[in-house]
Amino acid sequence: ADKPIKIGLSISDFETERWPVEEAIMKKLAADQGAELISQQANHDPKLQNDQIQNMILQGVDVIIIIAEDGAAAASAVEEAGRDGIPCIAYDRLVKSDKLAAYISFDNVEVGRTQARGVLDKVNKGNFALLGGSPTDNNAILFRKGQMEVLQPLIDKGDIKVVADQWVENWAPANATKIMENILTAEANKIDAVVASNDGTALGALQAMKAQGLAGKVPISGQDATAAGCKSIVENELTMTVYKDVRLLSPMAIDMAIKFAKKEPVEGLKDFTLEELTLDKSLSGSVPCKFLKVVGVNKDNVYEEVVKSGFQKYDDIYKDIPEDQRPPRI
Amino acid sequence: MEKPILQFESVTKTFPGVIALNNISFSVDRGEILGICGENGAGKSTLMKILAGVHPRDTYTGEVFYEGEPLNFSAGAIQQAREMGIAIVHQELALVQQMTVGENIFLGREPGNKAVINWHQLYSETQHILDRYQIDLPIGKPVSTLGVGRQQMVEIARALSEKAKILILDEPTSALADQEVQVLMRILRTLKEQGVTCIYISHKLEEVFEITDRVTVFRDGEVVGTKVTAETSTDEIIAMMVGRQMTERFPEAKRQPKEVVLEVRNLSADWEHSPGKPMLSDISFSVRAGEILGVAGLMGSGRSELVTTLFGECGRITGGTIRMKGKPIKVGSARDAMRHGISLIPEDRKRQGLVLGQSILKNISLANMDQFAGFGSINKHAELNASEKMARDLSVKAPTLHAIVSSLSGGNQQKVVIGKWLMSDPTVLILDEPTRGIDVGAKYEIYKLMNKLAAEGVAIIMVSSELPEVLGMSDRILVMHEGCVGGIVERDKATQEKLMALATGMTTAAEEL
Amino acid sequence: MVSKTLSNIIRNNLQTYTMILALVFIWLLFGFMTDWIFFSPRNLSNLFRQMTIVSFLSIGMVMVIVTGNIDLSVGSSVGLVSAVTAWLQAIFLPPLLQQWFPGISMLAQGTFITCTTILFGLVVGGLIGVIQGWAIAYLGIPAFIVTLGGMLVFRGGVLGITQGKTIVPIEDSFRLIAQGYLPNSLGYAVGFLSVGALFFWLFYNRKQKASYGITLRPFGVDLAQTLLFSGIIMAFVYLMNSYRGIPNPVLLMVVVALIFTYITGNTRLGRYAYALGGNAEATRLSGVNTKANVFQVFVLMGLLAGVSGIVLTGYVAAGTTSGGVNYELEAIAACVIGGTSLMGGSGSIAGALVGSLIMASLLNGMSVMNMPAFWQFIIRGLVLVLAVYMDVVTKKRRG
Amino acid sequence: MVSKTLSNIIRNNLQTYTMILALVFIWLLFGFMTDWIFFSPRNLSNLFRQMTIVSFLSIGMVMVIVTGNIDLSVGSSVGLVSAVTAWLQAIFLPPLLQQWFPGISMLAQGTFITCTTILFGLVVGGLIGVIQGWAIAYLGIPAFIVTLGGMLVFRGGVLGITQGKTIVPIEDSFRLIAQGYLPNSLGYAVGFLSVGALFFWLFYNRKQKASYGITLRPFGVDLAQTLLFSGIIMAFVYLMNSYRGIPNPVLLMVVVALIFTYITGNTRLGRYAYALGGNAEATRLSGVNTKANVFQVFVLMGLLAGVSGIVLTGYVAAGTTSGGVNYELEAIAACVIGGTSLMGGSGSIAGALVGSLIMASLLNGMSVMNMPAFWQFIIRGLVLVLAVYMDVVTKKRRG
Ligand SMILES: Nc1ncnc2c1ncn2[C@@H]1O[C@H](COP(=O)(O)OP(=O)(O)OP(=O)(O)O)[C@@H](O)[C@H]1O
Ligand SMILES: Nc1ncnc2c1ncn2[C@@H]1O[C@H](COP(=O)(O)OP(=O)(O)OP(=O)(O)O)[C@@H](O)[C@H]1O
Ligand SMILES: O[C@@H]1[C@@H](O)[C@H](O)OC[C@H]1O
Ligand SMILES: [Mg+2]
Ligand SMILES: [Mg+2]
Repeated sequence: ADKPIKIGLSISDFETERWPVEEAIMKKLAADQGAELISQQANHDPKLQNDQIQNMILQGVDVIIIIAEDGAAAASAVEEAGRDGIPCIAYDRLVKSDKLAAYISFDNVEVGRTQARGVLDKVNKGNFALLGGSPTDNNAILFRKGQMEVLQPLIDKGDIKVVADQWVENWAPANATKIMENILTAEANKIDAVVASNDGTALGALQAMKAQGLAGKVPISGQDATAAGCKSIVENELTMTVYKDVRLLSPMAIDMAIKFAKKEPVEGLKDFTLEELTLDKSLSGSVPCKFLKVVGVNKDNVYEEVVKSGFQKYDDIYKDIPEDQRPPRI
Repeated sequence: MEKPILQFESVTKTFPGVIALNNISFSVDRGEILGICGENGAGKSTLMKILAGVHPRDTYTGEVFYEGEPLNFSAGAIQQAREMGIAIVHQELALVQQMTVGENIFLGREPGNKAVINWHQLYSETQHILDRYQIDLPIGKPVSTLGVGRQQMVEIARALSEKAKILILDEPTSALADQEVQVLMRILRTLKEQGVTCIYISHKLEEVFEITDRVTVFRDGEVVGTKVTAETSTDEIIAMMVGRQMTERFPEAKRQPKEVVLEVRNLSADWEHSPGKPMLSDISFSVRAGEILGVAGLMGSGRSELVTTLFGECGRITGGTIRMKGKPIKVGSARDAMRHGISLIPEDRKRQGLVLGQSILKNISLANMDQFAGFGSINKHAELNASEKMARDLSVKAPTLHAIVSSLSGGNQQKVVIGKWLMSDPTVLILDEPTRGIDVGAKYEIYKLMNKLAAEGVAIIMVSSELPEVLGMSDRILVMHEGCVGGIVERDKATQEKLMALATGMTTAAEEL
Repeated sequence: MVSKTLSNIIRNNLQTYTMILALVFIWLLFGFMTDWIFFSPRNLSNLFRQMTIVSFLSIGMVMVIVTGNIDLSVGSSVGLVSAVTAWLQAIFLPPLLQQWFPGISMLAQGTFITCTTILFGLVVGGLIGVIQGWAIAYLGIPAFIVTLGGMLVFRGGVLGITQGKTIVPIEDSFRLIAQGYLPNSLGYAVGFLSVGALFFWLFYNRKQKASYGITLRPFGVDLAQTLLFSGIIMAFVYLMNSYRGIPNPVLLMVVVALIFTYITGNTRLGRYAYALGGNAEATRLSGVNTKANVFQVFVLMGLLAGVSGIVLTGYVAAGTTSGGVNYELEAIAACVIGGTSLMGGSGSIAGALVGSLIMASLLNGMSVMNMPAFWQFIIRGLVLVLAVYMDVVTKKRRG
Repeated sequence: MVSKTLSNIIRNNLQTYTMILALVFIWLLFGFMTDWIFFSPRNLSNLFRQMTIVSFLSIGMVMVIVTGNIDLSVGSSVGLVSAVTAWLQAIFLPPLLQQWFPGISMLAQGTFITCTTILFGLVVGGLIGVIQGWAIAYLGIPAFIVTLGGMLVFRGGVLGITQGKTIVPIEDSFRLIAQGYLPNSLGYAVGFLSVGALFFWLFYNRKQKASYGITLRPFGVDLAQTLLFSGIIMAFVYLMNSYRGIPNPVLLMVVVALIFTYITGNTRLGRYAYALGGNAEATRLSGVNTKANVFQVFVLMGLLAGVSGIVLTGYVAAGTTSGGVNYELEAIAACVIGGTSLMGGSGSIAGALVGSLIMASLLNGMSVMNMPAFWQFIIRGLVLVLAVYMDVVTKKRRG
């Protein structure tokens, strides 16, 4: 009983800026509570992720937090953990298994809606370009789903015309730059808004827009409230980003993990059926879930939401803004 | 009279830009050994490749009759030729180095069923064939562990194993030393007794006269004529080949050797990757400016190892000294050696001498960039000029200097190799088997060239497996025996018998000769 | 005498032994660093299971590389087969079956679907092999290019089929292929049968040799070798049974490896592949249909990619969009670590398996050790280079 | 006479011409499918700019492949250089400068940082080349393995440096490297200078040849050729100037390509590389230090990866974890499409550029056409194979 609690954290990849950041946060939180956290990243390979979860089970972890590369593929790993009586928490991305102890996340479809709304705040008619995430990422599809929920009525009304709909391989910024250059060329710069799916790709696209003098004029959305993204917002280039306060999600994950490990009851979870969660009729069973709000962040509330809460450092974000135009330091 | 087993009628074969065979007609009688002679590029190998199915029916015109039936090979008919009883030893070694002797001998017709090979049968049959013809080869070892000579014996054994009606040997002895040649001659006689027909292509006229019944001579893709061997002479054949009279095989030369340039004393070396396994032991000799030192010895006696060690490219020197004009030198690589004025024309021109896919020009200049390139940039005009002159001096037969070397005939390729190292203006020139696979006319040219170089004061070391050549060209002859010096003989005291005795280690017997 | 023959055998297989030594060293290191958890039956069972998917590929890759070619498409091919097999059983077949045989029992439906899907997976793999092999052998396009193109095309195919979404569910019986274990009793039966076969082979082979008049190795040497292998087999079965039994995919891998060892060593197809890689011209001049040979080798590679894809689908119980990414590099690395020469002409299945095992051990061991991601990359890269360097050095020594 | 010589020149370069033809065909197709937007000066300007990053790599790759080697690490090397250059200017240098020269002007600081960073980027690239070249040339480890290992190691390095985060900001002056344009007047000046150089070369070369007694081609042929190239240059400058001028990275690419064309054709280093790739042993026996040559070629490759990494950082104005992924395959594909033989011994810089342009045109054209992702993969793969197949066929025709 003296043995410290051991938490396993299995991460899909390290190329998405969020994950290394959240890994660090969780590591610290676990240590604060006297638990040990071990983590592995799977380099976008679902098979490797399953292997790594197996290896964690072997190391005697008490509970596993999974950021799945592939929500369906990770299910068999969750079942394997279940056989050893190890509870699993799906983090951010759903694992399609009713053996899950919990699923905690932001609402990914809501992320997409927020992105679309953030752009529509600035421009609500004209030529829209959609820049999806990696065509191989499940979440990218969910983001698009949310975006379309908001845009579709306006498209049907004829206010909005989607002139380009492309996906960015690997979420790679360099690919986004190229694609945006080509879109602008194809449309002779007649783009009125860009709905991009995360900060990395949005900043890539902004390079192309900057070259046409469109940065800051044409609204463009992002996601994750990364340092680079927020910096771009205060510099009037990126229009908005979606702030998913992982500092809420991460502590919740760790608290929950420790409770699961100690076999204590966990509160605030609500059962959802897998069918509800995935819109897939073939899946049965249900999962205890908890969803966090996402916040759309733009120039007006970036200081309030992101900086003041300490999510990003003041200096990282305002370093290129002249002193007199900066908000006061906290 | 019986109908000939093989008959060529107006066979013509062209390659882009070259007429390799022009209206060839002649026939081969059942059971005879027919010799084919001709200069390099005369078309001998090309004709044989037609027989073997390498060049299919639709790539040449005219007709070839085999057993009275016209040959009609489609592309990829090599197997078909074989099944019809045509076996061939190609001029260039065609072995898979990583595979064993047994596997190479049966490659493509292994015993067993359609899918699976019967190894036991394969090796026992291999042993059987080797025993029958008294050839000594390790059946289970990879071919790569054998020297060129023994590899050629593998090729011959392969052809023998095919139980062919007609056996074609395209320069089978170019890599064989005298002893092995005798083994081959014996085998051929046995086969003849068994009624096998044989076509024997060789530049070594002694052999042709020893073994053949008739000789057909090619020149420039045409048949010049056919002679009954017993009724003709070397001179006549040579005249037919080169189109003029040639009385001398070796050009006359009066040589006055001057000071010693290269001196090797007590040189010993181990195999490079097997330390402790001696390759050369206690070798001492010297060469003078303007002298030709012949190096003779049996296959595998270490002649090539000796000269490549001097050139810095073989073995690991464990003792002894090498002096150049009195100064001790160290050679760790070909580069070092060339800097000290030593050049080596290697024995295997395809592997060691040429970049086959490049032009004559680039091959010739490769070893001599110092002459055309200062720090970085190459003076292409100077390069072209100098190479053109060299090619002209050696009378390389080619449309232009930009022709790709692989398209040249063997003899002309050899000339390119020689030209490349001649241009480096060496103090000591080493030639390892310089006339391998070369016709008499070209040989004569190369001998003249060696004489000329010697006269200009170059010290020459010539390794050769052809005793007449060694005897004809050298001032002194070093005989190698199992990695040691068997003896060094002055030219006027040397005879074939004496050299053979030294080469086989019978030193005392040699002294009596 | 006996010892001399043994030392000969050892010398001839030095390369494989060097790598086995490297493997042992790596294992000991990991054992030491993980409080010997690494050596627990459970982890070893995991390790062997984890290596299978790439192993199928490296087995085929040996043959491809031996002919002097390369296949960069295998990763994508695995992805495609995985996507197709998932799509068949999750989306395409069930409604069809319900329509044709209304009221079919769940079990019958599951079995039918699993079998059909396996068949189709193999067909897709085979077709990939046929198309690529044909372009390489008969159109004469370099393998590097054909398979690089194939890599892109099949990756596109995966995206087209999955539409970026993971495909589930996978039949339970299908999952058994990759996730099931042999019951302990069956495991021991397999073990004893194999040992029996070894002994049968020992005597049969000696009799055959004798009948062809080939000189035999001393009986002692042959016996010792057979005993050694028997021991290894039984120890392996015991070890696996101490956890949950021999994992199905591991058994499958062993069977496939044996079949391919036989193909490479004892069939025309195999030997011609080596000959061709050693000297294509000479092989052609020996009357071998070299084009057909290359073609066949690629078809085999395609089939193995099919097997690998099927196992992958069972393994992750889903058809995913990123399945198989980079497996081609792992397979090639495994071959090369195992002594296959990229110049063609030499290489062995056993070596490739050892190579796969080394790569898999690194991944497994480092993740059991819980090493940071960037170190894992660096160490894998360094070990790869080092392993081959060791090989280069020992080869030079031998000369 | 004149026409005969011309037809000779054409025959000898058939391969490159085939590919140029393929390129023209692809362009026309895209032009047609995009309402000729594809041919707008703006899109062409983008296209050339987009091709640069991989082009630097394919230029180096030609030399690597010519020596019979391969470099699989270039993508990761680019990623590493990009990460290092971003880290230097965003994180490492600014506080250092502030400490050493408090109160330094923004402009001075920016210039200093940009220059230092460029230098360091090249040094990192060069070091990568030195290490890998040394392992390949002097330790004798196959290039495939060394660079496959390098790929993993450098990717690990990228993760280590970026810690998974995007590194910004990038200096404005640094961004100009990839994002700036030459003012129109300067562009024309460059154009005229080049034309002048061409004419100078025409006369100088003829004089030189004459002085060595080499038979000259008819003056008309030489003149026609010079005029043709001059025309192409001026048309290109005009086209670029109709948008915003010659993009800086395009100019850089042209300069680098010229330098390397010179190296391959007119220096020992280049000549030896080709000889070595054709027959390494014969080349060594000709007194060439073949190890040094291979080493130098890899160092050049490393430097070019450095250039490419620097341009990438400028291009996306950030250092990212995914920078450079898969570039090695694109570079190799470009070389092979451009007629470089993977067996070594032949290949040309011009060909590689045409190859790069084809690959870049596909990506550009399809994204201008707004084609679905999975089709893009499939078409890229098919075109790659087809292009090389055309080459194979025409080569066969020539015999
Ligand atoms: N594959 C080929 N492509 C182009 N030309 C060829 C080819 N094979 C042979 N030739 C040319 O055909 C002619 C005859 O060559 P062949 O090899 O038959 O000569 P040979 O009589 O065997 O000469 P050698 O004694 O040197 O072996 C030569 O000019 C040679 O360059
Ligand atoms: N690396 C090696 N290690 C051990 N033995 C070797 C090695 N290489 C060659 N040998 C053996 O050394 C002997 C000498 O070789 P080689 O045939 O080259 O000599 P040679 O006198 O030049 O004869 P040739 O006329 O064939 O060139 C041969 O028996 C060969 O099998
Ligand atoms: O936060 C995003 C994550 O949800 C998605 O899966 O990958 C891209 C990230 O930006
Ligand atoms: Mg010939
Ligand atoms: Mg020799």
